[in-house]
Amino acid sequence: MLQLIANGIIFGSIIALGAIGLTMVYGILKFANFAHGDTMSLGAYLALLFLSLQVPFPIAVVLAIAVSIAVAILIDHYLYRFFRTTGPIILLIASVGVALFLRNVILLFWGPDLTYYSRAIHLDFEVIPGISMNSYEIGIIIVTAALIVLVHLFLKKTRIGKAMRASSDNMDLAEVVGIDTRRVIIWTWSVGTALAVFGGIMLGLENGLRPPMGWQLLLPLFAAAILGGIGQPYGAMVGGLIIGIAQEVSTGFISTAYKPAVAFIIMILVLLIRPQGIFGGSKRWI
Amino acid sequence: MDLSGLFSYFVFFLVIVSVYGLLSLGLNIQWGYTKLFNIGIAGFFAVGAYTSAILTTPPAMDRVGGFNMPFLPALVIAVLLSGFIAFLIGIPTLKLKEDYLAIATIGIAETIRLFFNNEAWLANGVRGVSGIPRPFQHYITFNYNLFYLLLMVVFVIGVYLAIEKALKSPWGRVLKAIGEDETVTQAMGKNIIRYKMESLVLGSMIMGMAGSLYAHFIQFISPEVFVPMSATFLVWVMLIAGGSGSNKGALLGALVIWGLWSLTDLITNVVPVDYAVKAGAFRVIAIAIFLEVILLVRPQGILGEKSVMKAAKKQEQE
Amino acid sequence: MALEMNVEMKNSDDLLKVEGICKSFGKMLAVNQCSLEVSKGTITALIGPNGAGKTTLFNLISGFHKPDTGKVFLKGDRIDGLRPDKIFHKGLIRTFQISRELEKMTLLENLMLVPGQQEGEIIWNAWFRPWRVRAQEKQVKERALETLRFVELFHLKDEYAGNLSTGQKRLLEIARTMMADPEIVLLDEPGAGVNPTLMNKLIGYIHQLNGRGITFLIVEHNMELVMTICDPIIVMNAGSILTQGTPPQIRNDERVINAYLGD
Amino acid sequence: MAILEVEDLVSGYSEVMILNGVSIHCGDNEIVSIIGPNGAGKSTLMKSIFGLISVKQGSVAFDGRSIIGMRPNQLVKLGMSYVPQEKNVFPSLTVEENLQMGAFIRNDDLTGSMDRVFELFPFIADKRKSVSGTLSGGGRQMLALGRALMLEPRLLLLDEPSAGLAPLVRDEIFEKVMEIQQSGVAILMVEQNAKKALGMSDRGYVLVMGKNRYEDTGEALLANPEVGRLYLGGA
Repeated sequence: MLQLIANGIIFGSIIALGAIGLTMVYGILKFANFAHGDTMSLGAYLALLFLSLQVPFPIAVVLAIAVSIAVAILIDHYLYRFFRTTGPIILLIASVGVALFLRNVILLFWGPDLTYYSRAIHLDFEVIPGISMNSYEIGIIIVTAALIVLVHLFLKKTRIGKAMRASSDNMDLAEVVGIDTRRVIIWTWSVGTALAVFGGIMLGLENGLRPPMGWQLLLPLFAAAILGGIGQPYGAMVGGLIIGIAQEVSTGFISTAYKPAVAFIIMILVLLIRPQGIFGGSKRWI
Repeated sequence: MDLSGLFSYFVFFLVIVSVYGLLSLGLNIQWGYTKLFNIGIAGFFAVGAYTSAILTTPPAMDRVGGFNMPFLPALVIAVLLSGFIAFLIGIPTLKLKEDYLAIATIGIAETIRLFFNNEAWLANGVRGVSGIPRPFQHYITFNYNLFYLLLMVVFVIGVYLAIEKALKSPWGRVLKAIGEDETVTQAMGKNIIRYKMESLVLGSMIMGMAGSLYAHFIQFISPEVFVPMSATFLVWVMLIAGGSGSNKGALLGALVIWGLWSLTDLITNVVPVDYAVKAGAFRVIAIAIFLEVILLVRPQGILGEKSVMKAAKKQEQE
Repeated sequence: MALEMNVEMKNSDDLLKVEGICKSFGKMLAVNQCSLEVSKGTITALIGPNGAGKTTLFNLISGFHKPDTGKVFLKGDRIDGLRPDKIFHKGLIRTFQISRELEKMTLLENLMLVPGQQEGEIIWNAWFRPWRVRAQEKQVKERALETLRFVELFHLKDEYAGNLSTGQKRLLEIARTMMADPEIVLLDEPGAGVNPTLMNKLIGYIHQLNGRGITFLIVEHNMELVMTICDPIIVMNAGSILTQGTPPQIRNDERVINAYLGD
Repeated sequence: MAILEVEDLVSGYSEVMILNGVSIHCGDNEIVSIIGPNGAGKSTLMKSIFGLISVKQGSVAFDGRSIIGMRPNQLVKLGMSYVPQEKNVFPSLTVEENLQMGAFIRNDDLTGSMDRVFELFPFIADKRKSVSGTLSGGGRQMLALGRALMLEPRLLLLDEPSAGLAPLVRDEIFEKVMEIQQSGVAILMVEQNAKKALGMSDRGYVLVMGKNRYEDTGEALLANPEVGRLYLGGA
């Protein structure tokens, strides 16, 4: 059981990173971005690409993030921008198209087979009695914790971070007080995408890479975002961990294949009982 | 390919177009009229197909089913079951914003697929169900596919006429009004939850019917068939390209998009096997770009109504 | 329960009665202990400065908001807490401050949508009793055409409602309320964005419909309209009812002028 | 000299014009009130000046320079701040963060301006770390005013600063507005509470049906019985 919870924290960290970006885009751009999972895959594969060019791992991560952000901003500029006035559903449909586009571009270049960043085998060892992990997994938890602290500092301490929270509260007022909302939108894509790429790379480290890896994560991502109250990054962090732990713990009782269904059922329960999410109720970011 | 080969390819092609035509018609009730955002088409399609498969196949040792049921009762049960599942999804989601219905429908579709994938006792899991009987096979002495095409045409025309009738009646008028402005429609005394539910259930029943008819034609189904790409996304592209809100547009969209899809498939078949996967990916990329271009350039589709007529503004009456 | 209501409503020909209704949004008390009566056959105005709570009161009466406390009676039946469509079927129809037409539907469709209990609104009947549906549709259509003729929009019957001018939308709104056969109509700023000529027309229609026995409750800023056709006038300020009276009384009431000018 | 000059302004939404030729001006360091019945176009006038509604005709000049077609983030740089009528704070941000957002375009140190705002509004100074969504209506209005002052503007546009406030709080807000003016800021204010507004203003305009009907000193307008009648349609 302890081990399952530990696994849940690992998986939950990855979900949390994805869900934060998803919920930020929802809060500021007001649409459910179905391409977010595939952005995670794109980042993971780009890191693979740079690694294959003999770039050291940390630099490969940075490059993957940079390229993914550029892609996200370009897509916003040439596609989503035109639908901002036509309402959230057209944006949603467009994002489904983008999701397929990204996934199949990955398929086109890297093929459908499972690949790994490295062939090296990392042995599990007992971290504390009853819980064993390998060094990657410890790294995932540490990096996620660090990123969450960074996101927190970014939103709380930086000018643009505060402007993002302000824009999520009230876009019109943000314009009135002189906030450059175009810059806010660019930053939203940047932060959301960067976190997604981290999540994608971690998923690749943990489970290897396959083109549909991000798409298959979409349901848990939405479940986490809804659980945390959509539009609220802190909610998404907690929601991600809850979903991750629930999915892993469920494997103690039912087939592992049903992990995504567990997320789905939690999501439906939340929608039935408390549609505004556990931290919802008001529009506050806690 | 000789002439008879071409002919049988064409018949096969049209049968699949009819299946998609049904899916597209079902979606048109939900999205085209009521603006219900269902992206779990694959789920209802799968329920229809699997219900028929389990009910009509001969008994089998390693799984449930094999009830040897005739075609028509199985079809009816498949349709009803699809509708029932839509009803269950509608309860928590129809009161909420449209995004939630979207997320819930894709959730149920994936869950259904996982279920059939993993529960081998039910429908053989990943290996799928084969040997689904073809209806009236013993009575047909001529080209069976041609017969099936005729059968499909009967179903498509029947469904088309039925929903055309319903949508052109006051019932359809209410759905259209809900799609435009729920608040006003409620102020006009309409119970909007009831109508949204009816729209969701009826549309999903047609999707279930499409699933059942597909299973009986192909005779083999596996969870692989019900992935979101081919079973949900393509249908959306069909409806949007054809023109949502128009039943003719829904059918035309099915023909055009499946035509393009098959054309790219022919190209895939020509290239060496090594490239087949890549060519497949290329097809999807092409369709995705096609969708975005339609959304940008002609959002109302080929046969769709223009959102607001360009008619000159009428002068204030003096 | 039913007995209690009968007692409460005895000896009163009030069509609509609001008793001690309250509604707050968060910390803001939008409507505070409002009570008012609208007698059958009147054209009652509800006026007051911006933010007085008039539209919120409309939403409370028509079922779009649920009151925190208080009761609403229509013909003696309690209607607070009912869904808007249920209240519609009890004979109350409302319009919206910004006209909300179904823009992608024609004028004719906009009107034909309104009547309740249409056979063809049940899908079963649309399929299996087409003749009954058709017969009724014919009636509804004739009525819709007649109504369009009444508000002089007949020539635009096949036009999309989205293409109408603001003034024409107001007329369509009046036409729509006529289609409902209501006992009472709640109009939310029918005069907004309407030019003077059209305004006279609008006033004429309200008068005529009132002559046919329809009661009106009107929120309006255009005092011209209010003072010419409304009696009594109810004045709201800061979420409560300030006073009630005839147009001359209201016009000369210092408290009303003060409410508008501030004190 | 007039810091703001509006000539023959025509503006509105798509086909409906709300303003049909409004001409007003506001001098350096003046308080000018715009009053009038509901639906006269007061808020529309504010939004048109601040570039939130596109102007169909006429001219708007700030400091002698045409500002038509400029976006809000350009206008704040010129020294004009606007406080909308409602939803004028960011509820999930703290008081301090709201003030920082007011100075978003500034890159220098904000402590001086912030101290001045807190000096003017001690009430919100005590709550600088609280989330502004928890403030009372009066507190939020003070915060909105303070936020607009963070840019040290030369002209402040206020859209019904007293809306929805209890009398005591309202009076306090008006006092603060006077103080702001005395510190050297010109103020153009739309107000529903005509008596209070005119009582404190140098000049006032009465807007009726999208046109300015009367223009006079605050006192003179207050004394004019016609103005009161206008509200009840006796024009």
